[in-house]
Amino acid sequence: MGNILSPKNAIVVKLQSEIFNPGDESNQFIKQADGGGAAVTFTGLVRSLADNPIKKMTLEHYPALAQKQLENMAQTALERFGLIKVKVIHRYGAMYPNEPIVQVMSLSAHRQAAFDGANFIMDWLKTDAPFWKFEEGENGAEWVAAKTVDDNAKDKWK
Amino acid sequence: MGNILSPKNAIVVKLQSEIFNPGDESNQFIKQADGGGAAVTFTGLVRSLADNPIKKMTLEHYPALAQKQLENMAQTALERFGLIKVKVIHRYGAMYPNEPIVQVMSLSAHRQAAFDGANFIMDWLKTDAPFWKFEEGENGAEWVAAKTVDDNAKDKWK
Amino acid sequence: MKVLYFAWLRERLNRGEDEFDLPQNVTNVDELIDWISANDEAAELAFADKNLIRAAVDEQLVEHDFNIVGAKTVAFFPPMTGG
Amino acid sequence: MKVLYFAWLRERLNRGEDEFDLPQNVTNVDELIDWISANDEAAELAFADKNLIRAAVDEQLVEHDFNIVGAKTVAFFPPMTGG
Repeated sequence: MGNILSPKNAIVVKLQSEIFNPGDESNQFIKQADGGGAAVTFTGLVRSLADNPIKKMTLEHYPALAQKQLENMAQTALERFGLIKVKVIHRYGAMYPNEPIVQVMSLSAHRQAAFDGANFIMDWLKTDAPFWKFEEGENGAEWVAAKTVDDNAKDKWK
Repeated sequence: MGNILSPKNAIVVKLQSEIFNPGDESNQFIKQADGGGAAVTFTGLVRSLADNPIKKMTLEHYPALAQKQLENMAQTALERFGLIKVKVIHRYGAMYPNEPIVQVMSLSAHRQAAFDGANFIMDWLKTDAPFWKFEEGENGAEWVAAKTVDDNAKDKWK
Repeated sequence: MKVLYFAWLRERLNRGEDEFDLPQNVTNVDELIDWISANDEAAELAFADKNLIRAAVDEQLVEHDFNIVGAKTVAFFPPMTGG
Repeated sequence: MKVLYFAWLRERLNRGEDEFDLPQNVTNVDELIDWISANDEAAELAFADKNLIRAAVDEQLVEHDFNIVGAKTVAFFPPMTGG
């Protein structure tokens, strides 16, 4: 799929349980800008709201499918928006409030492509990457329900 | 303008000649997430292309108007997209290839608002913030011409 | 055929996977759900609302009418909530 | 009234600002451009294509028909290229 358009390292997808440093990852990503003038980073954090405090979140995943789906999404974004490179980091396992869960980074010659690339990947990731959130808080523990708004978010890329 | 909706520090606009560290700024920005689960960072870098290598770029600006315009854009984005906070850093003066020029950061409860907020600010900044790029390269020195595509980019927010 | 379960499906079934020899009349995802449910009370409850069941066949997301004849692995899970 | 020039306008005029006492018949941005151009050959060239001239009156971006009577500062500059 599209190997001609995507040189080595144009796409990196990393699944890991360890916490990562969002800023360090961004700096690493833009260090070799390769003529790209526009970088967009999306970082998703574990939320803990006042009316529903969370103590711990556990992300279950289906490793082989998750890797494959994220690579496909990154490749599609790279080609569709003419990006220079894309990196996706997604954690699994136990994490805690304010920790990063996911980071999507895109680099492009033009700003709109960089925005669209990261946005596109996040929209697809929400519904088509096999991760499931389990939250433990003061009000009990539960599997997070999927949102209809996430199903609809993909429609804008049709 | 909208003080009720924007608590102190919800908007920060910083004009500076010194270089900044994009990742450190992002980390600083998301450190106090205040219930926000979605952070978007746009970083604009000095581009130097193979067919038109740049040695140095100088950004002239109109300080008072630049500060005011960027604050207005940030405030408008905050209210329109219901963001938790926004920070804009824009450099002026001399800078060199691959250095950051501008960084726009948005934090929100929801990812689409975070994307839209940063994207909106960048689109307006391109045409309505008083900065002018002067590039010195191997092929000579010149003021960068404005692009029609930048004029049109704002239309999507109407 | 290996069958995997994730998230609350895994919890309700109290296991992460099964190994099945399927009868010849089980040819697609929907029929597999019915066949598993028929043999197992916990599965019958877990799979009761098919709208909440997503499936992957050999690491490809599929609809419930997808053919599974010859597949090595079928995975069942709730709607995804990553990101 | 203080008048500021930026970028290539500043370069072509060879100065960053002027201080003017305007005649009463100069009441908007467009008339100010014409008045400056009439008094100065470099300005006449620099302001020749009005489509390329942006203006701010007292730190507010305005169109060329904007009234400048009583304004403290008018700034002229090319289309912006920040970001």
